[in-house]
Amino acid sequence: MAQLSYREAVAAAIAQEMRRDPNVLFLGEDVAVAGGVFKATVGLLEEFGPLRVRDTPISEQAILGAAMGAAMTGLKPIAEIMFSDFFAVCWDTVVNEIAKARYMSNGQHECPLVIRSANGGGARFGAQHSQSIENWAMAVPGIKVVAPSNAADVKGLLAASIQDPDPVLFFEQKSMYGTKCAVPEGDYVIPLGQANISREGSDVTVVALAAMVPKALKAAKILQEKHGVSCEVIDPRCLVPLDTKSILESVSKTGRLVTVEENPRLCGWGAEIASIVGEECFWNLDSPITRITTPHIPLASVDVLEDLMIPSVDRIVSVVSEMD
Amino acid sequence: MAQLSYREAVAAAIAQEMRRDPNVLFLGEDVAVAGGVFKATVGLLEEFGPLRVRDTPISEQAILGAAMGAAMTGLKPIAEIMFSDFFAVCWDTVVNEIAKARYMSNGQHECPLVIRSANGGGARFGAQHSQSIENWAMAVPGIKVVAPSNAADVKGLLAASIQDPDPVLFFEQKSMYGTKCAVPEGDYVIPLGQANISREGSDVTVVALAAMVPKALKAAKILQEKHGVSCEVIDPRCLVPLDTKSILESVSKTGRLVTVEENPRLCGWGAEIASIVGEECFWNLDSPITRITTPHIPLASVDVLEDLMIPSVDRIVSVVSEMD
Amino acid sequence: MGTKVTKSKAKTGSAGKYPLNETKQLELYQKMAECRALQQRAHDLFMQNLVKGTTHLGLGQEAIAAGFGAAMREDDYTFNTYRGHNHNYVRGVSMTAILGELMGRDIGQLRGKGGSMHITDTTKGAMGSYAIIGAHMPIAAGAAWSAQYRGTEQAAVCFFGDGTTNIGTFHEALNFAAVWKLPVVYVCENNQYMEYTAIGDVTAVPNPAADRAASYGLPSILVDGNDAEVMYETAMAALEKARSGGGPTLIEAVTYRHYGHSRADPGKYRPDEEVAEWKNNRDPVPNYRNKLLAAGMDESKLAAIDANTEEMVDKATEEAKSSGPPPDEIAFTDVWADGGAAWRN
Amino acid sequence: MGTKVTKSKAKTGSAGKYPLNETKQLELYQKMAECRALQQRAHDLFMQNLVKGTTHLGLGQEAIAAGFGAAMREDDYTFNTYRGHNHNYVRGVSMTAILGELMGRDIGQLRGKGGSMHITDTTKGAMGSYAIIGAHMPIAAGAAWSAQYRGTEQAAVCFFGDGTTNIGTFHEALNFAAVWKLPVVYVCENNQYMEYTAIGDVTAVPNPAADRAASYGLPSILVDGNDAEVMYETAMAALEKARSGGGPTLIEAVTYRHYGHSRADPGKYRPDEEVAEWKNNRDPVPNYRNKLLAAGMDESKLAAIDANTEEMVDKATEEAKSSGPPPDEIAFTDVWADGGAAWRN
Ligand SMILES: Cc1ncc(C[n+]2csc(CCOP(=O)(O)OP(=O)(O)O)c2C)c(N)n1
Ligand SMILES: Cc1ncc(C[n+]2csc(CCOP(=O)(O)OP(=O)(O)O)c2C)c(N)n1
Ligand SMILES: [Mg+2]
Ligand SMILES: [Mg+2]
Repeated sequence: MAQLSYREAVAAAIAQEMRRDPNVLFLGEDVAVAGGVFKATVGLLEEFGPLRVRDTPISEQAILGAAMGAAMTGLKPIAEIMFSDFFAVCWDTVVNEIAKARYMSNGQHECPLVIRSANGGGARFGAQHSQSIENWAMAVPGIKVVAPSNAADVKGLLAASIQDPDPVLFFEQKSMYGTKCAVPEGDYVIPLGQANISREGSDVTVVALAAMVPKALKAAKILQEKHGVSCEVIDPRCLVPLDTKSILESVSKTGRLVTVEENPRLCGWGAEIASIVGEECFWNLDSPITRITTPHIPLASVDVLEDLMIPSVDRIVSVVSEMD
Repeated sequence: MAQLSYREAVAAAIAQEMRRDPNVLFLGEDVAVAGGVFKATVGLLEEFGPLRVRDTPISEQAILGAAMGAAMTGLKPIAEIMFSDFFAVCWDTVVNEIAKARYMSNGQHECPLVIRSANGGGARFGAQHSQSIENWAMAVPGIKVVAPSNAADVKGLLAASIQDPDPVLFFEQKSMYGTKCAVPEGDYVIPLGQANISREGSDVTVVALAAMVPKALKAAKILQEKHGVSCEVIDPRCLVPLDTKSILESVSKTGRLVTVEENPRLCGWGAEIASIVGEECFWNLDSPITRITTPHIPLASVDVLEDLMIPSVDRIVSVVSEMD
Repeated sequence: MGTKVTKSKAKTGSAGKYPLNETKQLELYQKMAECRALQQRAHDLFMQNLVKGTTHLGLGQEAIAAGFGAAMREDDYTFNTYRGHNHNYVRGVSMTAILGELMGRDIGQLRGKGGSMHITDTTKGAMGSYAIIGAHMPIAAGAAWSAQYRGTEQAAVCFFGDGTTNIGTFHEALNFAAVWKLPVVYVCENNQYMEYTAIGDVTAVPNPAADRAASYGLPSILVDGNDAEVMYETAMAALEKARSGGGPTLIEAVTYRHYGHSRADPGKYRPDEEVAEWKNNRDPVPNYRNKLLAAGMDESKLAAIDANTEEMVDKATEEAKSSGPPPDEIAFTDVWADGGAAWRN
Repeated sequence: MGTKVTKSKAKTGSAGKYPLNETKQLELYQKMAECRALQQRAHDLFMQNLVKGTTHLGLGQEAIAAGFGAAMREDDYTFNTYRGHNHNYVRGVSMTAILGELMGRDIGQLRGKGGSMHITDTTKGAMGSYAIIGAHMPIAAGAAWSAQYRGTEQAAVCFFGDGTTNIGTFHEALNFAAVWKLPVVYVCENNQYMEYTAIGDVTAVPNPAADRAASYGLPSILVDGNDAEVMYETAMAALEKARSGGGPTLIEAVTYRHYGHSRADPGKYRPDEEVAEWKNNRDPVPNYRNKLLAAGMDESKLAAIDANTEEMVDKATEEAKSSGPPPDEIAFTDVWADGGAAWRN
């Protein structure tokens, strides 16, 4: 297997699907000629040409509207929203149009489209370019939500998202674009809605997403070595559909749950998982469920402050090691 | 005390504050000459004139941007977003600008403004005009979130919101505009962040918001009479700041918690409260926390279907009566 | 408060490049008459408390939909607003299904899941009714992009109101469509009011769409939206341009709504004389009937349409009324392509 | 990919209604020279890895900010984008505080909480740098509304890029400002590229702002953004109009950025000759220096400014460098007016 970076895996998945299906198109700001501001789509214009890979004006509502109209009429568009923070300027198209079209039309409309976007902090870009908004997406009925934590998952999950008959918001964690791992060559698809048990363990279940997964894994190692605590780390990979089965099974075994979210605290996806586990695994819980999140504060820009806010390996270690 | 309708209380609160402070202005679509599409602002143009009460074009981003610019420069604007669903077309102004201005500017900017909006279902308006999105707002650091359940609270909380030095999203439940109750005359202000114990009880704590409060109260009555279950009904009234103290105290006493949300399930405010209580009241809980929500589905338009989706008195009764 | 729109501002004819034979003329009249009767019925049913939720009527605006309906190809796409009964009907959506939806019956076009504001029939190219102002404008561009990519020479037609010209998506969609030369026709139905506010009070230019066409490199087109023949000819020209790779067209059609904005709105914010002028002197349906008669059309042909229309509407009403409410279980279906609503395993 | 913008398109002078005396000319030169030096230093510090996060330089665009800076009243409001160091600096924001913010020091204008893209100094009327395209355009209208209501004759000036003319808020803000006749001046700095895409490739009209002024009932104003005197005069006229109740102005100033879009972008998407032409022949700072000399300005006065500028920048750099990182605890302050971040009791 080749070592690919997270950003290369994005281009690889799109290329794989564009080769397979001529109805897959790709549009966004600076995505074609420049290959994207994160260089995640380099080479696509060259391979698939300007009719399938298109630069747009700075018009997020037009980009997503165009993607929706194309999806409703037989195509499978992929749209890029450069930073996930910018979903706020086109949220209506996502939540009121794309998410509701099938239901409101009594099943007539199809919206098989993918919206990719760079999510999260760590780049010192400040509060308007660093948000983790996977919880905004999860709160909206009618869209699937994917957030991969490594290059292999990027390839397999992005391919699955493009093939999916429903609209998918695909969150790429911008702090991970440079990270590499072994990625299967050739066609590769990971079904949506299957969590990954990133590490097995018996004392406590740690559910982490995207950039929080490698942190949770590092913390798990330290917890094992220094504190003798055995962590099972679960990466849900998708928030919708959510693999509650894997999570509930794990907590039934460990009796403890910690969630690690990059999004700010209130109404984060960790709350949802906590409420499901708290309701359905109540009698198996040995200890209160604890959530580790970014505080409910806009993100600071400068490294020293941003690092205090986004959950860190240390924080995970200290929270887990202090659990009852 | 006079009997006022929920809609009359809106106008009363705005008038009270506009009389007090000449820097309070009000803008929105069809709010002035027509007195609002829900007739909640009738009479304000007549009393305060066209410089303070202004009709706008259909330009939600301009409306909220204008409010923000005015708030940053010494005024106290109130903006109306006609239906809360339309926050999606101007969400950027709320979440990226208004909510973050103070923090990003290291405390320099002030945004003392209120955005009022009609929230929720029950009017058979379909999926794009019926959403309860108080959880979207709660998920964003930097805004306060208020959602009153009766006319008296509308008056007191809207006045407090207008006086507040921070930005407030004020959700008026559209199914309640016609409901009446006794409302204190004269200047009346209820501090933000204080829950209301709407009914005292000892067996189970029911936390409900806005239109769910009267339903919870009706259910509590039935539960008492038919099932001998004593419900304590708590109306948080504000989601931010959240009166966790009242909720935790109540659950410490009852040992049981049910939340009743009109918003769709995933990442609703009930999940947040469940996660707080599950963490901080864990050892007092006698039974799993249960959430009653609208299912995670866009809302249907027709009455018979919509009524199946939004939490009902019957559903509350049956969930609570079946708790361990 | 009412903005004055004088007749002289709007073009009342075109170059006659698309001549109308009698069949087409009767088609135009029939479409208008049926739209009128359908909506009058919707209004009456509302007054009888048989309409659930809200409803927005396009009475007085029938000529625009009829002109386009008569000009469009079967496989073209229509996008319209909540005020969309005319536009759906002229594409062939069933009257029973429209009335059924308004009344919340199982026979309704969306079985009550969408309601009056969201009538859709993709089998007829009626690609939906949209209730967030401006949202459908980029979506229509997307359908046009799809047609362009697939090389089908289909066009998309997008109807919207005067008030919609002041929201951001109007601007984004038009620039986008112009840059990509998309086969889409944007039709502003300037009925001179948003909900209760006169468009002139909130707009920087007198003709909210036509005066802005230049921003997108497009010609300014301002036409009499109450003249079905003008609308037909305007539609034909725009559709031909779209199909031949000429890119988008922006049309402003001046018109008026006879009733209030929605439901029981009595429309009191409009001067009485203004309403009277448009209802009595500029009503597109009787005016077109009179015009045809004056031009020598055999009255019996028109009378036959009128009679048939009444019958159709009565029949549709009865059909709709005889249908019950939709079954409970459909509330929980069709969130996803698999027909279900599950978000977890 | 580069759009050709010929010199001839942009007006290069105005009627001389606002004559410039020597003091004003020296002020213009000084502001430009200081902006240039400040940004060149920011670039150098970036290359030394001393700048944290991102940074967007306005090198080559100094004449626009300088012209406005020299024309504005102290209590006027400025709103600008992430590419806003020029605009903040000319209002009087401290060089040390700007460089400190870029380097993430405690002495930084926002103590690191905002970063390069959000420089703000409300005490100077520098009402913020905004990093979401177009978002600040309605906010500037709001500040102007406030000034209008308070009757202060203040104006708001809002700077934005060519790429910004294609997003919805551009349209909403301009219509809104025009209808309410707000004292706001919108200045499009057309540097001919959005990030890496030439504006001509994604815009339906050749002059993205000027060609759209008519949509808001405004005159089309296209000026040479690299001529500080033209910018000064244009600014004076627009501000006078704003203060006297004449409403908004939309200005398109044609310019060019010398470096890439941000950080280490080498700007390779631009033709070499195009870059060379703008850097060598149309650089506003040396050109203005030469123009003043040719008009008889005493060289020693300009040399004094140059020397002083170097000294200022060195001093500011040292001051900024000598400051440490901000203290941990400020990460958790100033969400609310009470200084705190609590969302619960
Ligand atoms: C984004 C948004 N803002 C406001 C509304 C509320 N609203 C519904 S219809 C309407 C008036 C629209 O006027 P116009 O575009 O002229 O269409 P008309 O109703 O006259 O056909 C308004 C403001 C909405 N649906 N969406
Ligand atoms: C809503 C939104 N979309 C996209 C971006 C990403 N972005 C940042 S700068 C930029 C280019 C802006 O071009 P222009 O307006 O010409 O300004 P310039 O950078 O040339 O000064 C883009 C697309 C953004 N910040 N906000
Ligand atoms: Mg209208
Ligand atoms: Mg630019």
